[in-house]
Amino acid sequence: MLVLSWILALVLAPLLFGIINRIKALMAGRRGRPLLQTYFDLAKLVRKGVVVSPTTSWVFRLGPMLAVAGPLVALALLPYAGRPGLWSFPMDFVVLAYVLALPRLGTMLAALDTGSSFEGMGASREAAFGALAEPGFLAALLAAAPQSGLRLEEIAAAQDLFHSGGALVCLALLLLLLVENARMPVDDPNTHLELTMIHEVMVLDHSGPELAAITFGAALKLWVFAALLAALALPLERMAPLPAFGAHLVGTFGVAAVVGMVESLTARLPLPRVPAFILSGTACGLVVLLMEVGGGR
Amino acid sequence: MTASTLSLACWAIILGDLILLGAGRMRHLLLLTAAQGLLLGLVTVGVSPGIEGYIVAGAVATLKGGIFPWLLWRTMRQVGTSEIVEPFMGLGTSILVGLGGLGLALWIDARLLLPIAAPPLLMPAALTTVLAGLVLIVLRHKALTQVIGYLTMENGIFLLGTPLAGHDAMWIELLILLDLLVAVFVMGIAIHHIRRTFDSIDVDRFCSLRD
Amino acid sequence: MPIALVVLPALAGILALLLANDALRRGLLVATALAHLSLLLATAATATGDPHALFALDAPGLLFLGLASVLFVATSIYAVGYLRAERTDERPDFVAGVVFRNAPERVFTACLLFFLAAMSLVCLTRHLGLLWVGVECTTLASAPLIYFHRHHRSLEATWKYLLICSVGIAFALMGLLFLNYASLGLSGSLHLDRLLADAPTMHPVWLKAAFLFLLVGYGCKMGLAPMHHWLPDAHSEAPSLVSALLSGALLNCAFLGIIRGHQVCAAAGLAPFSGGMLVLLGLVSLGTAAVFVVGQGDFKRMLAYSSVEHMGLLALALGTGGSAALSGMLHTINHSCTKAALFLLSGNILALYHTKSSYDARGLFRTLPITGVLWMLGFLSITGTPPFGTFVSELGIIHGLLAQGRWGVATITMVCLAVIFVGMSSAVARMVHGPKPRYLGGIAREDLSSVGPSAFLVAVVLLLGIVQPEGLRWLVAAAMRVASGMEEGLW
Amino acid sequence: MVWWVLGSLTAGAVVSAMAGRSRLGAILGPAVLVAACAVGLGLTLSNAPEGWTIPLPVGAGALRLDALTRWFLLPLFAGGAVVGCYGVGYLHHAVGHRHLGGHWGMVLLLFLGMSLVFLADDGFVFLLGWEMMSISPFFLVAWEDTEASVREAAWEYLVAAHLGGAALVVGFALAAVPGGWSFAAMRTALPGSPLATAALLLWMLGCGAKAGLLPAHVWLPEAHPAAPSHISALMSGLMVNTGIYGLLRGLELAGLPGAGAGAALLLIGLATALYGALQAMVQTNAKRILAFSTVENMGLIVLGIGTGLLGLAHGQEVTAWLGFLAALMHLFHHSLFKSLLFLGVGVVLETTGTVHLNELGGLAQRLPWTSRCMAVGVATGAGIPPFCGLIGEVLLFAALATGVGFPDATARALMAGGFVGLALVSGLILAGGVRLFGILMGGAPRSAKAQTAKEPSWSMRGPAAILAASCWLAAIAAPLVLGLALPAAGVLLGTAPDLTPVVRMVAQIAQVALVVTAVLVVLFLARRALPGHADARSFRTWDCGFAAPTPRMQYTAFGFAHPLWRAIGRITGSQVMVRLGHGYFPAHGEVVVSTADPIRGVWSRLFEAVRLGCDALKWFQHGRIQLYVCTLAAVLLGLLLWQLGW
Repeated sequence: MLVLSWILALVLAPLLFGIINRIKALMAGRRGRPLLQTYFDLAKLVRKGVVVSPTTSWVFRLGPMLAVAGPLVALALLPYAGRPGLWSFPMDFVVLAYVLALPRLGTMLAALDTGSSFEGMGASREAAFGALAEPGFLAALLAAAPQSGLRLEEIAAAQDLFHSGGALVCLALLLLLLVENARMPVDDPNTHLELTMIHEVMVLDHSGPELAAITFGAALKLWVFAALLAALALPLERMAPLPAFGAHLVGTFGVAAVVGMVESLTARLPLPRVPAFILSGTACGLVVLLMEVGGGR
Repeated sequence: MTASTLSLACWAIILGDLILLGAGRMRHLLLLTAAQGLLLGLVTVGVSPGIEGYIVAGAVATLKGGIFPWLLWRTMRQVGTSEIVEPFMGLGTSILVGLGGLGLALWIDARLLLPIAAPPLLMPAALTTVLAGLVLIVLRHKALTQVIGYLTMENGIFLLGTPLAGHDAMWIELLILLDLLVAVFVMGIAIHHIRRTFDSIDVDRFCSLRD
Repeated sequence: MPIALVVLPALAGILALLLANDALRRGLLVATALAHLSLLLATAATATGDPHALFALDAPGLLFLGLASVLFVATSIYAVGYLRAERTDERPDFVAGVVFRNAPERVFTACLLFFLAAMSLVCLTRHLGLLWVGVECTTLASAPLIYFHRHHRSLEATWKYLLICSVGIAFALMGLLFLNYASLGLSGSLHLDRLLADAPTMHPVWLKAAFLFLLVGYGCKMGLAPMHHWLPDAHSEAPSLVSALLSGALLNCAFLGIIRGHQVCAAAGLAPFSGGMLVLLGLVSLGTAAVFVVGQGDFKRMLAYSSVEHMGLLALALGTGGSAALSGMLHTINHSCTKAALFLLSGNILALYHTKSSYDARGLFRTLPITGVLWMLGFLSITGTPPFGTFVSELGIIHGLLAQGRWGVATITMVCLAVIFVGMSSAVARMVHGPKPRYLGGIAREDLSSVGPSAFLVAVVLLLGIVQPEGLRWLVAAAMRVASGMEEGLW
Repeated sequence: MVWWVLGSLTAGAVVSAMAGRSRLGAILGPAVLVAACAVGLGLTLSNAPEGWTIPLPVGAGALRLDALTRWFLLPLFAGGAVVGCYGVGYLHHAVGHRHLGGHWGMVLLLFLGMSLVFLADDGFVFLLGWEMMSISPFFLVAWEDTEASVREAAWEYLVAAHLGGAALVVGFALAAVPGGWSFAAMRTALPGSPLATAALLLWMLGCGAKAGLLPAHVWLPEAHPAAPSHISALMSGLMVNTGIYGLLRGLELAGLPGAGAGAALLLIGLATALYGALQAMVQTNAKRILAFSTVENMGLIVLGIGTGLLGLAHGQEVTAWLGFLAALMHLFHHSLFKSLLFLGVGVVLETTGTVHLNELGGLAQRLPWTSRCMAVGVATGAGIPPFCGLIGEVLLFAALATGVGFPDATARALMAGGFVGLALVSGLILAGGVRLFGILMGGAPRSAKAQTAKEPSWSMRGPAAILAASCWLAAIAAPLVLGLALPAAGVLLGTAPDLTPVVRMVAQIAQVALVVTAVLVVLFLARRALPGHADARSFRTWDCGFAAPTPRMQYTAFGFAHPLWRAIGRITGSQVMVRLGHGYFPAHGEVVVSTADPIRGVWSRLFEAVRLGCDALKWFQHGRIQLYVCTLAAVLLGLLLWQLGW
């Protein structure tokens, strides 16, 4: 089951982008690009040659590897369908956060390595927003953790959307998902104006298989977040294994659909107001944590 | 010597102090110091009779009444300083301070009883003299006046010690007198140098060492 | 015979006045110093204590005289090189715009020896009147020393020293008279053992007054604030080796005068009173030193204020009693050696840079490497940094204060020490580091007589921080017991 | 063996100082250092006997080697050997014309002092070692003493070290009041006594100043950057540990006091960590960044200690153990990566002559070895797997997370606050690390200095590489390391409760690190198989159509930090001043960034106030002899009137 879930993630992650785009297109009344467009892009990129700037060094080539490696390892920490992941130990949610920092580190360093002022701009914003999002992510998960255990597995089991703080936790995670994965209203994945981009501007210089790796890594990261959110939101541990598995899958795609809807309904925030948005996500987590602390467990 | 003579001598010393504070000429200062030294010898004889008393009294009178004023006189002539005593804030202030000192001395005398039979005015006279010496040091400009003040102070202290003469070894007092002699000598030399270096013996010029 | 310790240097001083040959006279100086030290050791080893004798060594006397003698040996060796290097002709002081020359060397040497004799007298005598005479003699013998450079500033310092100390000591004389009054009807003597015997039945008010007079009088000479005014002037203007003796030896002698008073008070059961006064003046001294060390640009004045600080510490320690007093006695050794070393070194610095400003005398590590290193070590020692002996003694004083529950005193002390450290360190750090000033031409090597004595003294203090010889420990403990009035502690 | 270590350090220091400028002076010191460190490592890891005594003027002069001491000696000796090798290369150009013997003598003295601090079993030896360790860096920092700023930094260091030391002196003097100077006596006499609180406060002050805790950290970002780089590495990587050690030992002697001390330490630690992280984010001098990072890491360690104490106070043994273990582990990891980073920056300084980020860049191409090592250091500091920094931080998170379940509401709030603050700190560290590495190493050189950077000799590259490898090894072998830390924590906490979940957690994190490494290796191999690996075309960086970009147009160090500075960083006191040109054709405009530390401003105002106060009182030495005599008489009269009650 675990291996299956892992393989499914690897295979289906790029589909999330397709779903989001399709939802956005539907909401806008367009047909939109094919659901599998990301797969086509990846296949094309892998076969392409590479252009690198003479300014760059080994750091630039390392970035994309980190972008993939992080989410790959993170997958192994995720509980799946109410079952523990490959590793399950106390405080694994903190380790998850650190492992998920790998792609951020990789893309930022690679961006700075190009020496482009635009890519530096993107890295700068990513660094700032990532730093501000981290407490929210961890606080939300800690708040969600039951008294007995501090593992993701137990956190997922203890929470669902319809329980006391569960909704707020899920809202926090959703907001942070938008931040971490460079979605609207924090970042516009479709923009072509370098001055406003965050994630896309950092990868401007990447090409060929390396761009493919970054894109794939981004998809995997989105998958990790979506799957985690689904695991928290749904009472999977109370279901039989197979339905739980299915429900988790559907939930993951559902998260993508929600993201798509959010993207269609909101406008991109001006950059100076982004920290406030991130802090509102953090605040959701903090509120739950405060209630936990105030009320005693 | 009778008690009344002694008390008269004490009176004389107190009055001498006040005149000392009001004296406007260096010559008068020296003369008054010499007179005070002689009176001191007189009191010593009166308070502690006996051969030791006479020896000490003789030494005191010779040194304080003769040699010290003479040394200072010589110094004054050699450095060629002016005759005028240069006081801070006028001579009147000095006298007033001296009167205050007398009051203080009487007040202290009333509270600190001498554990020995001594002329009743001895203690106030001694303390007044010490204070007068201090006033001469503090409220005068010239280095020479400061030495005179120092000597006056010592006079006061000796006066305080007169009832004790002969209680302890006499040679101590002689040694102390010898010490004073050297002190006056050294100070005299210093005044010579001050005169040569500063063209004046006004200690107000001593203002280069400060923080 | 203890009296020989006084007579020997006095005779040598007279001889020095007569000798015409400079080299011979310098030899006489060193020889007398060594002879004095060996004589002292011999006396300490053989003399039997006769409490009624006029001259006898007791523990504090031996401690202070030993210090004075050792320092005198060190300074006399330094003096040989110093006097050889000094110019005897007229020379200009460009800053002050005057021309000056030195006093005759024979007078200087003779006064040094008389000074030693006077200090020996102070430390040896058991008669407080004689002690007074000794202290006054130290003033008179050292005044010409301060005026060695016939410069108008040294003259000013000499006059202030002479007059203020004379007035102060006159007060001490009054204190002695009061003491005599207090013991009237008893033995009536100013001999220490008589006084100690009489003390319990003395008139307490007179005794208290006597102690206050002694404290202010000798405290003036010792450099306790607020009677310390002469000290920074004299120390900064005197030739460095004289400053070393003044600070390292003379101040202790004046302290001995106060110790005698404290002894009598303690014997009369008035130790809390006299101790309290000592603590008070000690604290005021510490505070004063702190105020004046901060931002002090003149490094010799800085050392002088540091002496005020350490005298304050000694008074504080003695006043506190107990283990603090023990450490206080130890502190005299550490302070004297370190301060003397520092003053001697300041002489080297002054000789090269011709300035006492710590802003101008820079780059010591490059210009005078040995002096620079010793200067730094001396600074560390004088501020109570381990592993120097000063640390051990200051730690002991603080510990003693805390052990008695005197938290407030300990706090004030520590704050003052900290401020003093900051003040001194800024000057010393300024001086040791940095490039060699451009105006200095070729620099001669530092010869043995200029750095040797300081190196020896610093090494002594360093060793005292690591090991305390049994004999020394015993002596210090005896001195503390004597000073606190616990025993007579005659040799 | 302990005598061999201490003796060789002492003798080496003396002989080396004597050797002076000769070649011997350049080589003897480091040789003795490496040898002593090797013996010391042997001593640390062996089952050496536990106690020794040396005769000293005060106290018994006792030394003891318990598990806590071993834990602190381990990085000391390991780091010492590595840094010693590096120093030889770093100073090779000074051989013959600088007093290298003295320099190395002071290094040996520093090590002697630190060893004594760790080994001390009575207050006097501790203070002796402490001050030796405190004073010797003054000379080391002032290596470039021809520069006024270095002299200033050295002096500030001296003052801070001495004032901190003074607090410790009084603390130990207090602690020695009831029972004497030996630690054993303090352990029995101190707990519960009212003296313990006062002593502990002073210890916290003194040790906090050494470790760079708020608000006594101000000397650290001045002194550490001013020192030559191997000394910076020693000070930042090893010497600050003594502050933590002193704190831990003090806590142990005072009988691990309760909730108040825990809460205080937790809050101080958190504030320090946040402040340090924010400052590290906005500074533009690489060595200052590292120094502030040290401040931040010390904050994290103290946060761990505070958490542990709180846990203990509320009877939560697991939390207590987690907190202390986190502190100990993080301390070890910090020693590794901070030394590494300083060595790396030292290479940059050596080859380019500057450590100002805005003058550097493009070094990853020019310094492949150093840049890789630096990358490891940055990643370790940020807790990125597969390096060891992760483990300490997770333990710290774990300690705080378990504390959120405490029955006591105040403690819960403190713990939750600590948790969130820690998360913010960890985010800031990552951003700061990326900034440091990216601006320093990435992109194109911003000045001619960086253009010609070259890798230095192996004596400088090797030590950095060793440390980088240790950063990885310490993660993979984390269970082993934890095995050493457990008895060290046991010295403080006594017998351990069931800690298997903790041990297993660490083992699993080590596995994660291993797997991350494996995945990266696989990806690396896979990349070689894909097109574009070897045959990549080279073309200039995407310039958005602007045809004439210059390296000066890259993001600057402060520009990178600007969004965070705007969001939460203004507390750092940094200011941006934009000066625009005027007129119709404005010619010259500039942006000036000042990164002054406001807390430093507070201190300097305090010092200034003291100085002004003293100046105001200086009229007392006015120079008028008459008034001096007057004072004399007045004092006498005043004392008489007051004391005799007339």
